[in-house]
Amino acid sequence: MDNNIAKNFIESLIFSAEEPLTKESMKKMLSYYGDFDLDLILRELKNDYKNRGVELIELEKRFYFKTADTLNDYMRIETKKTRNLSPAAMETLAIISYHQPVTRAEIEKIRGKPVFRGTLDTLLELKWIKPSGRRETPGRPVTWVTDFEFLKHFGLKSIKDLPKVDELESVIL
Amino acid sequence: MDNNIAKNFIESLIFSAEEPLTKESMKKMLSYYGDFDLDLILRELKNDYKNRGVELIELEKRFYFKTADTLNDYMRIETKKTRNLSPAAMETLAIISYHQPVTRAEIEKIRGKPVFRGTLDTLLELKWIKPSGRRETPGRPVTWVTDFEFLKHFGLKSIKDLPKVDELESVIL
Amino acid sequence: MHLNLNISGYEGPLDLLLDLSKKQKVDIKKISILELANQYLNFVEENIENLKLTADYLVMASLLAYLKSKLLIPEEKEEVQEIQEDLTQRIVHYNAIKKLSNKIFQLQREGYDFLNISIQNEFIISNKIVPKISLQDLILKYSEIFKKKKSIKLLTEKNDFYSLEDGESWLKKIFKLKEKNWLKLFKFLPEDTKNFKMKKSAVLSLLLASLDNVNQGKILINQKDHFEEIMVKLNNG
Repeated sequence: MDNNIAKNFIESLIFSAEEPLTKESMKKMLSYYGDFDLDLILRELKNDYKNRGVELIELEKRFYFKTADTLNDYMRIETKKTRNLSPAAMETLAIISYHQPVTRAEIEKIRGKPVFRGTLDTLLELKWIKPSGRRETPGRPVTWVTDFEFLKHFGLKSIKDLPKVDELESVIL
Repeated sequence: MDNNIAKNFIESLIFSAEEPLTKESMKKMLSYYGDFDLDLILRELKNDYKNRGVELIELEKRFYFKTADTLNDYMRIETKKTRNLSPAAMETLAIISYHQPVTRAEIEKIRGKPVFRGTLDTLLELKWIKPSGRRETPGRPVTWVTDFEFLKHFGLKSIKDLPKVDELESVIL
Repeated sequence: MHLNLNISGYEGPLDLLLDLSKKQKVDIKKISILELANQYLNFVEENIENLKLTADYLVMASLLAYLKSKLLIPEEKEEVQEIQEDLTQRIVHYNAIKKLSNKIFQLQREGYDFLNISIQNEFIISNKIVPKISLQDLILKYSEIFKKKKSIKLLTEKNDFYSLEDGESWLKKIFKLKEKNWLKLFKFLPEDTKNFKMKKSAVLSLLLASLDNVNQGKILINQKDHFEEIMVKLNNG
Protein backbone atom coordinates (compact mmCIF):
# COMPACT_ATOMS: atom_id res chain seq x y z
CA MET A 1 0.00 0.00 0.00
CA ASP A 2 1.55 3.31 -1.01
CA ASN A 3 0.88 6.71 0.55
CA ASN A 4 -1.77 7.59 -1.95
CA ILE A 5 -3.71 4.37 -1.40
CA ALA A 6 -3.36 4.86 2.35
CA LYS A 7 -4.95 8.27 2.00
CA ASN A 8 -7.74 6.88 -0.19
CA PHE A 9 -8.24 4.11 2.30
CA ILE A 10 -8.73 6.55 5.19
CA GLU A 11 -10.97 8.71 3.04
CA SER A 12 -13.22 5.79 2.19
CA LEU A 13 -13.23 4.59 5.79
CA ILE A 14 -14.44 7.93 7.09
CA PHE A 15 -17.02 8.20 4.33
CA SER A 16 -18.41 4.74 4.89
CA ALA A 17 -18.28 4.56 8.67
CA GLU A 18 -21.61 4.63 10.40
CA GLU A 19 -20.24 6.70 13.25
CA PRO A 20 -17.50 9.34 13.39
CA LEU A 21 -14.12 7.60 13.56
CA THR A 22 -11.43 8.15 16.17
CA LYS A 23 -7.78 8.46 15.22
CA GLU A 24 -7.06 5.32 17.21
CA SER A 25 -9.45 3.19 15.22
CA MET A 26 -8.10 4.57 11.93
CA LYS A 27 -4.52 4.05 13.04
CA LYS A 28 -5.34 0.47 13.90
CA MET A 29 -6.81 -0.27 10.50
CA LEU A 30 -3.91 1.41 8.71
CA SER A 31 -1.38 -0.57 10.74
CA TYR A 32 -2.31 -3.78 8.88
CA TYR A 33 -0.85 -2.31 5.73
CA GLY A 34 2.21 -0.40 6.87
CA ASP A 35 3.44 2.63 8.71
CA PHE A 36 1.75 5.86 7.62
CA ASP A 37 1.46 9.40 8.91
CA LEU A 38 -2.24 9.57 9.80
CA ASP A 39 -2.10 13.22 10.92
CA LEU A 40 -0.68 14.25 7.57
CA ILE A 41 -3.36 12.26 5.74
CA LEU A 42 -6.14 13.87 7.76
CA ARG A 43 -4.70 17.35 7.19
CA GLU A 44 -4.51 16.71 3.48
CA LEU A 45 -8.05 15.39 3.34
CA LYS A 46 -9.37 18.38 5.25
CA ASN A 47 -7.68 20.59 2.73
CA ASP A 48 -8.93 18.64 -0.29
CA TYR A 49 -12.52 19.15 0.81
CA LYS A 50 -12.17 22.81 1.66
CA ASN A 51 -14.29 24.21 -1.14
CA ARG A 52 -16.42 21.24 -1.97
CA GLY A 53 -19.96 20.07 -1.29
CA VAL A 54 -18.97 18.07 1.74
CA GLU A 55 -16.41 18.86 4.40
CA LEU A 56 -14.31 16.81 6.78
CA ILE A 57 -15.21 17.64 10.35
CA GLU A 58 -13.19 16.95 13.46
CA LEU A 59 -15.35 17.00 16.54
CA GLU A 60 -14.21 15.76 19.91
CA LYS A 61 -11.35 13.91 18.24
CA ARG A 62 -13.68 12.11 15.91
CA PHE A 63 -13.80 12.55 12.16
CA TYR A 64 -16.74 12.54 9.80
CA PHE A 65 -17.98 14.12 6.60
CA LYS A 66 -21.01 16.37 6.46
CA THR A 67 -22.58 18.58 3.87
CA ALA A 68 -20.68 21.86 3.59
CA ASP A 69 -21.74 24.83 5.69
CA THR A 70 -21.58 27.09 2.64
CA LEU A 71 -24.60 25.24 1.31
CA ASN A 72 -26.78 25.85 4.33
CA ASP A 73 -28.88 28.41 2.57
CA TYR A 74 -29.79 25.99 -0.15
CA MET A 75 -30.70 23.10 2.04
CA ARG A 76 -34.31 23.61 2.67
CA ILE A 77 -36.11 22.58 -0.40
CA GLU A 78 -39.77 21.99 -0.57
CA THR A 79 -40.85 20.69 -3.88
CA LYS A 80 -44.50 21.10 -4.57
CA LYS A 81 -46.34 19.28 -7.26
CA THR A 82 -49.92 19.93 -8.02
CA ARG A 83 -52.09 17.11 -9.06
CA ASN A 84 -55.72 16.66 -9.83
CA LEU A 85 -57.73 14.70 -7.37
CA SER A 86 -59.88 11.98 -8.93
CA PRO A 87 -63.64 12.56 -8.88
CA ALA A 88 -63.99 9.50 -6.65
CA ALA A 89 -61.52 10.94 -4.16
CA MET A 90 -63.26 14.33 -4.23
CA GLU A 91 -66.65 12.78 -3.60
CA THR A 92 -65.33 10.60 -0.83
CA LEU A 93 -63.60 13.57 0.76
CA ALA A 94 -66.74 15.67 0.53
CA ILE A 95 -68.80 12.95 2.17
CA ILE A 96 -66.27 12.43 4.94
CA SER A 97 -66.04 16.13 5.66
CA TYR A 98 -69.80 16.51 6.02
CA HIS A 99 -70.66 13.19 7.65
CA GLN A 100 -67.70 12.49 9.87
CA PRO A 101 -67.24 10.15 11.62
CA VAL A 102 -68.44 7.95 8.79
CA THR A 103 -67.78 4.32 7.83
CA ARG A 104 -66.80 3.14 4.38
CA ALA A 105 -70.14 1.36 4.00
CA GLU A 106 -71.94 4.61 4.81
CA ILE A 107 -69.86 6.51 2.25
CA GLU A 108 -70.77 3.87 -0.30
CA LYS A 109 -74.42 4.19 0.54
CA ILE A 110 -74.31 7.96 0.08
CA ARG A 111 -72.30 7.75 -3.13
CA GLY A 112 -74.39 4.91 -4.47
CA LYS A 113 -71.23 3.13 -5.61
CA PRO A 114 -68.26 1.35 -4.08
CA VAL A 115 -65.36 3.20 -2.49
CA PHE A 116 -62.10 1.57 -3.38
CA ARG A 117 -59.31 1.20 -0.86
CA GLY A 118 -57.01 3.16 -3.18
CA THR A 119 -59.24 6.21 -2.93
CA LEU A 120 -59.04 6.19 0.86
CA ASP A 121 -55.28 5.62 0.63
CA THR A 122 -54.84 8.70 -1.56
CA LEU A 123 -56.63 10.83 1.00
CA LEU A 124 -54.75 9.16 3.85
CA GLU A 125 -51.42 9.86 2.21
CA LEU A 126 -52.29 13.51 1.93
CA LYS A 127 -53.12 13.41 5.62
CA TRP A 128 -56.50 14.82 4.73
CA ILE A 129 -58.37 11.99 6.41
CA LYS A 130 -57.58 9.61 9.24
CA PRO A 131 -59.26 6.59 10.77
CA SER A 132 -61.11 7.34 13.96
CA GLY A 133 -62.80 4.91 16.37
CA ARG A 134 -64.88 1.92 15.37
CA ARG A 135 -68.62 1.93 15.01
CA GLU A 136 -70.23 -0.52 17.47
CA THR A 137 -72.31 -2.26 14.85
CA PRO A 138 -71.79 -5.76 13.39
CA GLY A 139 -68.30 -6.04 11.96
CA ARG A 140 -67.16 -3.07 14.07
CA PRO A 141 -66.23 -0.99 11.01
CA VAL A 142 -63.68 1.77 11.35
CA THR A 143 -64.91 5.32 10.92
CA TRP A 144 -63.19 8.14 9.02
CA VAL A 145 -62.75 11.78 9.92
CA THR A 146 -60.87 14.66 8.31
CA ASP A 147 -57.32 15.30 9.45
CA PHE A 148 -55.28 18.40 10.22
CA GLU A 149 -53.87 18.86 6.71
CA PHE A 150 -57.39 19.04 5.36
CA LEU A 151 -58.18 22.10 7.42
CA LYS A 152 -54.81 23.57 6.54
CA HIS A 153 -55.30 23.11 2.82
CA PHE A 154 -58.73 24.71 2.80
CA GLY A 155 -57.78 27.43 5.25
CA LEU A 156 -60.38 26.38 7.79
CA LYS A 157 -59.99 26.97 11.51
CA SER A 158 -62.17 24.02 12.38
CA ILE A 159 -64.50 21.64 10.68
CA LYS A 160 -67.39 23.76 11.91
CA ASP A 161 -66.30 26.45 9.47
CA LEU A 162 -67.44 24.33 6.56
CA PRO A 163 -70.61 25.76 5.06
CA LYS A 164 -73.67 24.00 6.46
CA VAL A 165 -75.69 21.63 4.35
CA ASP A 166 -78.86 23.68 4.61
CA GLU A 167 -76.90 26.75 3.59
CA LEU A 168 -75.73 24.81 0.58
CA GLU A 169 -79.19 23.67 -0.32
CA SER A 170 -80.48 27.17 -0.65
CA VAL A 171 -77.48 28.30 -2.68
CA ILE A 172 -76.54 25.44 -4.91
CA LEU A 173 -79.17 22.78 -5.08
CA MET B 1 -25.85 30.49 -6.81
CA ASP B 2 -22.77 30.38 -8.99
CA ASN B 3 -21.50 27.40 -10.99
CA ASN B 4 -19.17 26.26 -8.27
CA ILE B 5 -21.85 26.29 -5.61
CA ALA B 6 -24.15 24.45 -8.01
CA LYS B 7 -21.56 21.74 -8.37
CA ASN B 8 -21.04 21.56 -4.60
CA PHE B 9 -24.77 21.45 -4.15
CA ILE B 10 -25.11 18.43 -6.46
CA GLU B 11 -22.10 16.76 -4.85
CA SER B 12 -23.56 17.09 -1.38
CA LEU B 13 -26.98 16.00 -2.60
CA ILE B 14 -25.61 12.75 -4.00
CA PHE B 15 -23.50 12.14 -0.92
CA SER B 16 -26.34 12.63 1.47
CA ALA B 17 -29.17 11.00 -0.43
CA GLU B 18 -30.47 7.78 1.01
CA GLU B 19 -31.04 6.30 -2.40
CA PRO B 20 -29.24 6.79 -5.70
CA LEU B 21 -30.49 9.99 -7.33
CA THR B 22 -31.87 10.33 -10.81
CA LYS B 23 -30.86 13.19 -13.08
CA GLU B 24 -34.48 14.34 -13.09
CA SER B 25 -34.62 14.76 -9.34
CA MET B 26 -31.28 16.61 -9.30
CA LYS B 27 -32.31 18.83 -12.18
CA LYS B 28 -35.48 19.71 -10.40
CA MET B 29 -33.71 20.73 -7.22
CA LEU B 30 -31.13 22.73 -9.13
CA SER B 31 -33.86 24.53 -11.03
CA TYR B 32 -34.91 26.38 -7.89
CA TYR B 33 -31.60 28.20 -7.95
CA GLY B 34 -30.96 28.86 -11.60
CA ASP B 35 -30.10 27.32 -14.91
CA PHE B 36 -27.10 24.97 -14.73
CA ASP B 37 -25.54 22.31 -16.93
CA LEU B 38 -26.14 19.20 -14.84
CA ASP B 39 -24.40 16.88 -17.29
CA LEU B 40 -21.26 18.96 -17.12
CA ILE B 41 -21.39 19.00 -13.32
CA LEU B 42 -21.77 15.22 -13.18
CA ARG B 43 -18.91 14.71 -15.64
CA GLU B 44 -16.69 16.97 -13.56
CA LEU B 45 -17.60 15.22 -10.34
CA LYS B 46 -16.92 11.81 -11.84
CA ASN B 47 -13.53 13.10 -12.88
CA ASP B 48 -12.75 14.70 -9.51
CA TYR B 49 -13.25 11.37 -7.78
CA LYS B 50 -11.28 9.31 -10.26
CA ASN B 51 -8.29 8.52 -8.05
CA ARG B 52 -9.81 8.98 -4.65
CA GLY B 53 -11.16 6.76 -1.89
CA VAL B 54 -14.71 6.97 -3.13
CA GLU B 55 -16.06 6.98 -6.66
CA LEU B 56 -19.16 8.36 -8.31
CA ILE B 57 -21.19 5.58 -9.89
CA GLU B 58 -23.80 5.91 -12.59
CA LEU B 59 -26.07 2.88 -12.74
CA GLU B 60 -29.25 2.82 -14.77
CA LYS B 61 -29.22 6.61 -14.89
CA ARG B 62 -28.96 6.92 -11.14
CA PHE B 63 -25.99 8.35 -9.29
CA TYR B 64 -24.39 7.40 -5.99
CA PHE B 65 -21.02 7.20 -4.30
CA LYS B 66 -19.36 3.96 -3.25
CA THR B 67 -15.95 3.07 -1.88
CA ALA B 68 -13.41 2.89 -4.70
CA ASP B 69 -12.86 -0.42 -6.48
CA THR B 70 -9.12 -0.07 -5.98
CA LEU B 71 -9.66 -0.45 -2.24
CA ASN B 72 -11.69 -3.64 -2.31
CA ASP B 73 -8.72 -5.72 -1.18
CA TYR B 74 -8.15 -3.52 1.83
CA MET B 75 -11.69 -3.19 3.03
CA ARG B 76 -12.20 -5.40 6.05
CA ILE B 77 -15.83 -4.78 6.39
CA GLU B 78 -16.98 -5.75 9.80
CA THR B 79 -20.63 -4.96 9.50
CA LYS B 80 -21.07 -7.93 7.22
CA LYS B 81 -24.63 -8.62 6.43
CA THR B 82 -24.18 -12.33 6.90
CA ARG B 83 -27.32 -13.35 5.23
CA ASN B 84 -26.56 -16.47 3.35
CA LEU B 85 -28.96 -17.32 0.62
CA SER B 86 -30.23 -20.87 0.37
CA PRO B 87 -29.04 -22.91 -2.63
CA ALA B 88 -32.62 -22.75 -3.91
CA ALA B 89 -32.59 -18.95 -3.79
CA MET B 90 -29.15 -18.80 -5.41
CA GLU B 91 -30.23 -21.04 -8.26
CA THR B 92 -33.46 -19.13 -8.73
CA LEU B 93 -31.55 -15.85 -8.81
CA ALA B 94 -29.09 -17.24 -11.37
CA ILE B 95 -31.93 -18.45 -13.58
CA ILE B 96 -33.71 -15.11 -13.39
CA SER B 97 -30.52 -13.16 -14.12
CA TYR B 98 -29.63 -15.19 -17.20
CA HIS B 99 -33.10 -15.88 -18.57
CA GLN B 100 -35.03 -12.75 -17.72
CA PRO B 101 -37.87 -12.16 -18.24
CA VAL B 102 -38.78 -15.63 -17.00
CA THR B 103 -41.91 -17.14 -15.46
CA ARG B 104 -42.02 -19.23 -12.33
CA ALA B 105 -42.97 -22.32 -14.35
CA GLU B 106 -39.91 -21.79 -16.56
CA ILE B 107 -37.68 -21.50 -13.50
CA GLU B 108 -39.15 -24.72 -12.17
CA LYS B 109 -38.49 -26.49 -15.43
CA ILE B 110 -34.83 -25.50 -15.42
CA ARG B 111 -34.39 -26.40 -11.75
CA GLY B 112 -36.33 -29.65 -12.09
CA LYS B 113 -38.25 -28.95 -8.92
CA PRO B 114 -40.77 -26.50 -7.51
CA VAL B 115 -39.88 -22.94 -6.63
CA PHE B 116 -41.53 -22.03 -3.38
CA ARG B 117 -43.12 -18.67 -2.90
CA GLY B 118 -40.77 -18.06 0.05
CA THR B 119 -37.76 -18.28 -2.25
CA LEU B 120 -39.12 -15.56 -4.53
CA ASP B 121 -40.12 -13.51 -1.48
CA THR B 122 -36.56 -13.58 -0.14
CA LEU B 123 -35.25 -12.22 -3.44
CA LEU B 124 -38.09 -9.71 -3.65
CA GLU B 125 -37.36 -8.44 -0.15
CA LEU B 126 -33.75 -7.84 -1.10
CA LYS B 127 -35.08 -5.90 -4.11
CA TRP B 128 -32.94 -8.12 -6.28
CA ILE B 129 -35.87 -9.22 -8.43
CA LYS B 130 -39.17 -7.68 -9.41
CA PRO B 131 -42.21 -8.80 -11.34
CA SER B 132 -42.26 -7.60 -14.90
CA GLY B 133 -45.00 -7.88 -17.52
CA ARG B 134 -47.11 -10.94 -18.13
CA ARG B 135 -46.31 -13.63 -20.66
CA GLU B 136 -49.02 -13.80 -23.30
CA THR B 137 -49.55 -17.53 -22.91
CA PRO B 138 -52.49 -19.32 -21.27
CA GLY B 139 -52.91 -18.15 -17.70
CA ARG B 140 -50.92 -14.98 -18.53
CA PRO B 141 -48.22 -15.77 -15.96
CA VAL B 142 -46.18 -12.94 -14.51
CA THR B 143 -42.52 -12.81 -15.51
CA TRP B 144 -39.57 -11.99 -13.27
CA VAL B 145 -36.55 -9.79 -13.94
CA THR B 146 -33.61 -8.60 -11.83
CA ASP B 147 -33.96 -5.26 -10.11
CA PHE B 148 -31.64 -2.29 -9.66
CA GLU B 149 -30.43 -3.36 -6.19
CA PHE B 150 -29.13 -6.62 -7.65
CA LEU B 151 -26.71 -4.81 -9.95
CA LYS B 152 -25.82 -2.37 -7.20
CA HIS B 153 -25.11 -5.12 -4.70
CA PHE B 154 -22.72 -6.94 -7.02
CA GLY B 155 -21.13 -3.77 -8.38
CA LEU B 156 -22.29 -4.55 -11.93
CA LYS B 157 -22.72 -1.80 -14.52
CA SER B 158 -25.33 -3.73 -16.45
CA ILE B 159 -26.76 -7.21 -16.69
CA LYS B 160 -24.33 -7.86 -19.54
CA ASP B 161 -21.45 -7.76 -17.05
CA LEU B 162 -22.62 -10.97 -15.39
CA PRO B 163 -20.08 -13.81 -15.42
CA LYS B 164 -20.38 -16.23 -18.32
CA VAL B 165 -19.93 -19.97 -18.71
CA ASP B 166 -19.53 -21.94 -21.93
CA GLU B 167 -22.21 -24.40 -20.95
CA LEU B 168 -24.90 -21.80 -21.13
CA GLU B 169 -24.00 -20.96 -24.72
CA SER B 170 -24.77 -24.52 -25.79
CA VAL B 171 -28.31 -24.61 -24.49
CA ILE B 172 -31.10 -22.99 -26.37
CA LEU B 173 -32.40 -20.15 -24.28
CA MET C 1 -44.89 -25.57 5.19
CA HIS C 2 -41.63 -25.87 3.36
CA LEU C 3 -41.14 -29.26 1.82
CA ASN C 4 -37.55 -28.50 1.04
CA LEU C 5 -36.28 -31.98 1.69
CA ASN C 6 -32.63 -32.18 0.95
CA ILE C 7 -31.72 -35.75 0.16
CA SER C 8 -28.06 -36.38 0.89
CA GLY C 9 -27.32 -32.80 -0.03
CA TYR C 10 -29.05 -32.81 -3.42
CA GLU C 11 -31.08 -29.81 -4.47
CA GLY C 12 -33.45 -31.92 -6.55
CA PRO C 13 -33.58 -34.72 -9.11
CA LEU C 14 -31.58 -32.73 -11.68
CA ASP C 15 -28.89 -32.04 -9.13
CA LEU C 16 -28.69 -35.75 -8.38
CA LEU C 17 -28.55 -36.59 -12.09
CA LEU C 18 -25.83 -34.00 -12.60
CA ASP C 19 -23.74 -35.50 -9.83
CA LEU C 20 -24.21 -39.01 -11.20
CA SER C 21 -23.30 -37.84 -14.72
CA LYS C 22 -20.09 -36.30 -13.45
CA LYS C 23 -19.10 -39.69 -12.09
CA GLN C 24 -19.07 -41.06 -15.64
CA LYS C 25 -16.07 -38.85 -16.26
CA VAL C 26 -16.99 -38.02 -19.87
CA ASP C 27 -18.11 -34.79 -21.49
CA ILE C 28 -21.45 -34.09 -19.95
CA LYS C 29 -23.05 -33.98 -23.39
CA LYS C 30 -21.90 -37.54 -24.07
CA ILE C 31 -23.13 -39.24 -20.93
CA SER C 32 -24.77 -42.64 -21.19
CA ILE C 33 -28.40 -42.14 -20.31
CA LEU C 34 -28.85 -45.86 -19.76
CA GLU C 35 -26.09 -45.96 -17.19
CA LEU C 36 -27.44 -42.80 -15.63
CA ALA C 37 -30.92 -44.28 -15.43
CA ASN C 38 -29.58 -47.36 -13.65
CA GLN C 39 -27.67 -45.32 -11.12
CA TYR C 40 -30.56 -42.98 -10.47
CA LEU C 41 -33.03 -45.81 -10.01
CA ASN C 42 -30.65 -47.54 -7.63
CA PHE C 43 -30.27 -44.37 -5.65
CA VAL C 44 -34.00 -43.90 -5.45
CA GLU C 45 -34.46 -47.46 -4.30
CA GLU C 46 -31.88 -47.06 -1.58
CA ASN C 47 -33.38 -43.83 -0.39
CA ILE C 48 -37.00 -44.71 -0.85
CA GLU C 49 -37.78 -44.01 2.80
CA ASN C 50 -36.51 -40.43 2.54
CA LEU C 51 -38.00 -39.92 -0.86
CA LYS C 52 -41.56 -40.61 0.14
CA LEU C 53 -42.28 -36.94 0.41
CA THR C 54 -40.83 -35.57 -2.78
CA ALA C 55 -42.80 -36.29 -5.88
CA ASP C 56 -40.23 -34.62 -8.15
CA TYR C 57 -37.72 -37.44 -7.53
CA LEU C 58 -40.34 -40.04 -8.30
CA VAL C 59 -41.53 -38.32 -11.46
CA MET C 60 -37.96 -38.35 -12.71
CA ALA C 61 -37.61 -41.99 -11.67
CA SER C 62 -40.60 -43.01 -13.72
CA LEU C 63 -39.29 -41.14 -16.76
CA LEU C 64 -35.93 -42.86 -16.42
CA ALA C 65 -37.53 -46.27 -15.89
CA TYR C 66 -39.46 -45.74 -19.10
CA LEU C 67 -36.33 -44.65 -20.95
CA LYS C 68 -34.43 -47.64 -19.64
CA SER C 69 -37.07 -50.09 -20.78
CA LYS C 70 -37.02 -48.60 -24.27
CA LEU C 71 -33.24 -48.40 -24.47
CA LEU C 72 -32.89 -52.08 -23.65
CA ILE C 73 -34.82 -52.99 -26.79
CA PRO C 74 -32.54 -51.97 -29.67
CA GLU C 75 -35.32 -51.40 -32.23
CA GLU C 76 -37.12 -48.92 -29.98
CA LYS C 77 -34.06 -46.82 -29.31
CA GLU C 78 -34.95 -44.23 -31.88
CA GLU C 79 -38.30 -43.58 -30.31
CA VAL C 80 -36.77 -42.23 -27.17
CA GLN C 81 -34.02 -40.26 -28.87
CA GLU C 82 -35.81 -36.99 -28.27
CA ILE C 83 -36.39 -37.63 -24.57
CA GLN C 84 -32.74 -38.56 -24.19
CA GLU C 85 -31.60 -35.37 -25.87
CA ASP C 86 -33.98 -33.27 -23.82
CA LEU C 87 -32.76 -34.84 -20.60
CA THR C 88 -29.10 -34.34 -21.51
CA GLN C 89 -29.87 -30.75 -22.40
CA ARG C 90 -31.58 -30.19 -19.08
CA ILE C 91 -28.63 -31.59 -17.16
CA VAL C 92 -26.22 -29.40 -19.15
CA HIS C 93 -28.41 -26.37 -18.55
CA TYR C 94 -28.75 -27.10 -14.85
CA ASN C 95 -25.00 -27.53 -14.61
CA ALA C 96 -24.51 -24.09 -16.18
CA ILE C 97 -26.98 -22.46 -13.82
CA LYS C 98 -25.36 -24.07 -10.81
CA LYS C 99 -21.93 -22.84 -11.86
CA LEU C 100 -23.29 -19.37 -12.52
CA SER C 101 -25.10 -19.12 -9.21
CA ASN C 102 -21.78 -19.75 -7.50
CA LYS C 103 -19.98 -17.33 -9.80
CA ILE C 104 -22.44 -14.56 -9.06
CA PHE C 105 -21.73 -14.87 -5.37
CA GLN C 106 -18.00 -14.73 -5.99
CA LEU C 107 -18.38 -11.26 -7.47
CA GLN C 108 -17.47 -8.27 -5.35
CA ARG C 109 -20.35 -7.47 -3.09
CA GLU C 110 -21.77 -4.50 -1.31
CA GLY C 111 -21.28 -4.89 2.41
CA TYR C 112 -18.45 -7.35 1.82
CA ASP C 113 -16.01 -5.77 -0.62
CA PHE C 114 -17.29 -2.24 -0.82
CA LEU C 115 -19.80 0.07 0.80
CA ASN C 116 -22.19 2.59 -0.56
CA ILE C 117 -21.97 5.96 1.02
CA SER C 118 -24.53 8.11 2.64
CA ILE C 119 -23.18 10.82 4.88
CA GLN C 120 -24.71 12.93 7.57
CA ASN C 121 -27.16 15.14 5.98
CA GLU C 122 -28.37 18.61 6.72
CA PHE C 123 -30.75 18.70 3.82
CA ILE C 124 -34.43 18.93 4.32
CA ILE C 125 -36.15 17.92 1.18
CA SER C 126 -39.82 17.40 1.26
CA ASN C 127 -41.67 16.22 -1.73
CA LYS C 128 -45.15 17.47 -1.33
CA ILE C 129 -48.00 16.71 -3.60
CA VAL C 130 -50.68 19.31 -3.43
CA PRO C 131 -53.94 18.41 -5.09
CA LYS C 132 -55.67 21.10 -7.05
CA ILE C 133 -58.93 21.42 -5.21
CA SER C 134 -60.56 24.41 -3.59
CA LEU C 135 -63.26 24.61 -1.00
CA GLN C 136 -65.66 25.49 -3.78
CA ASP C 137 -64.80 22.32 -5.65
CA LEU C 138 -65.40 20.32 -2.53
CA ILE C 139 -68.76 21.86 -1.82
CA LEU C 140 -69.88 21.56 -5.41
CA LYS C 141 -68.91 17.92 -5.39
CA TYR C 142 -70.94 17.34 -2.28
CA SER C 143 -74.06 18.89 -3.71
CA GLU C 144 -73.53 16.95 -6.92
CA ILE C 145 -73.67 13.68 -5.02
CA PHE C 146 -77.17 14.47 -3.85
CA LYS C 147 -78.33 15.66 -7.24
CA LYS C 148 -77.06 12.44 -8.74
CA LYS C 149 -78.45 10.33 -5.97
CA LYS C 150 -81.97 11.47 -6.65
CA SER C 151 -81.78 10.17 -10.20
CA ILE C 152 -79.73 7.10 -9.36
CA LYS C 153 -82.19 5.94 -6.71
CA LEU C 154 -84.92 5.47 -9.24
CA LEU C 155 -82.67 3.31 -11.34
CA THR C 156 -81.23 1.16 -8.60
CA GLU C 157 -84.16 0.61 -6.31
CA LYS C 158 -85.34 -2.64 -7.84
CA ASN C 159 -81.78 -3.92 -7.91
CA ASP C 160 -81.24 -3.50 -4.21
CA PHE C 161 -79.10 -5.92 -2.24
CA TYR C 162 -79.51 -7.49 1.13
CA SER C 163 -77.53 -5.91 3.93
CA LEU C 164 -75.64 -7.38 6.85
CA GLU C 165 -78.58 -6.38 9.03
CA ASP C 166 -80.90 -8.50 6.87
CA GLY C 167 -78.66 -11.52 7.42
CA GLU C 168 -78.70 -10.75 11.11
CA SER C 169 -82.50 -10.72 11.21
CA TRP C 170 -82.81 -14.09 9.44
CA LEU C 171 -80.29 -15.59 11.76
CA LYS C 172 -82.30 -14.38 14.74
CA LYS C 173 -84.59 -17.38 14.23
CA ILE C 174 -81.86 -19.58 15.64
CA PHE C 175 -82.11 -17.79 18.95
CA LYS C 176 -85.88 -18.15 19.04
CA LEU C 177 -85.75 -21.88 18.25
CA LYS C 178 -83.52 -22.60 21.25
CA GLU C 179 -82.46 -25.71 19.33
CA LYS C 180 -79.50 -27.53 20.85
CA ASN C 181 -78.53 -29.44 17.72
CA TRP C 182 -76.55 -28.37 14.68
CA LEU C 183 -78.72 -26.74 12.02
CA LYS C 184 -78.07 -26.12 8.35
CA LEU C 185 -77.10 -22.47 7.97
CA PHE C 186 -78.82 -22.03 4.67
CA LYS C 187 -82.15 -23.07 6.18
CA PHE C 188 -82.23 -19.51 7.43
CA LEU C 189 -82.17 -18.02 3.93
CA PRO C 190 -85.32 -16.24 2.83
CA GLU C 191 -87.31 -18.24 0.30
CA ASP C 192 -88.70 -15.39 -1.70
CA THR C 193 -85.46 -14.19 -3.34
CA LYS C 194 -86.32 -12.69 -6.72
CA ASN C 195 -83.40 -13.85 -8.83
CA PHE C 196 -79.97 -15.46 -8.70
CA LYS C 197 -78.26 -12.15 -8.02
CA MET C 198 -80.46 -11.53 -5.01
CA LYS C 199 -79.90 -15.07 -3.81
CA LYS C 200 -76.15 -14.58 -3.97
CA SER C 201 -76.53 -11.38 -2.02
CA ALA C 202 -78.67 -13.16 0.58
CA VAL C 203 -76.10 -15.95 1.00
CA LEU C 204 -73.41 -13.36 1.51
CA SER C 205 -75.27 -11.36 4.12
CA LEU C 206 -76.23 -14.50 6.00
CA LEU C 207 -72.66 -15.78 5.97
CA LEU C 208 -71.27 -12.45 7.14
CA ALA C 209 -73.90 -12.16 9.86
CA SER C 210 -73.15 -15.67 11.11
CA LEU C 211 -69.40 -15.00 11.16
CA ASP C 212 -70.08 -11.87 13.14
CA ASN C 213 -72.11 -13.89 15.64
CA VAL C 214 -69.33 -16.46 15.89
CA ASN C 215 -66.99 -13.61 16.59
CA GLN C 216 -69.20 -12.45 19.41
CA GLY C 217 -69.33 -15.98 20.79
CA LYS C 218 -73.07 -16.28 20.31
CA ILE C 219 -73.04 -19.20 17.88
CA LEU C 220 -70.73 -21.97 16.63
CA ILE C 221 -70.15 -22.71 12.98
CA ASN C 222 -68.79 -25.85 11.32
CA GLN C 223 -68.05 -27.13 7.84
CA LYS C 224 -66.52 -30.59 7.47
CA ASP C 225 -64.92 -30.04 4.10
CA HIS C 226 -65.03 -27.79 1.03
CA PHE C 227 -68.54 -27.60 -0.44
CA GLU C 228 -70.00 -29.55 2.49
CA GLU C 229 -73.04 -28.21 4.27
CA ILE C 230 -72.31 -25.34 6.65
CA MET C 231 -73.74 -26.07 10.09
CA VAL C 232 -74.53 -23.64 12.90
CA LYS C 233 -75.60 -24.08 16.50
CA LEU C 234 -76.17 -21.89 19.51
CA ASN C 235 -73.12 -21.53 21.69
CA ASN C 236 -73.87 -23.08 25.11
CA GLY C 237 -77.16 -23.98 23.47
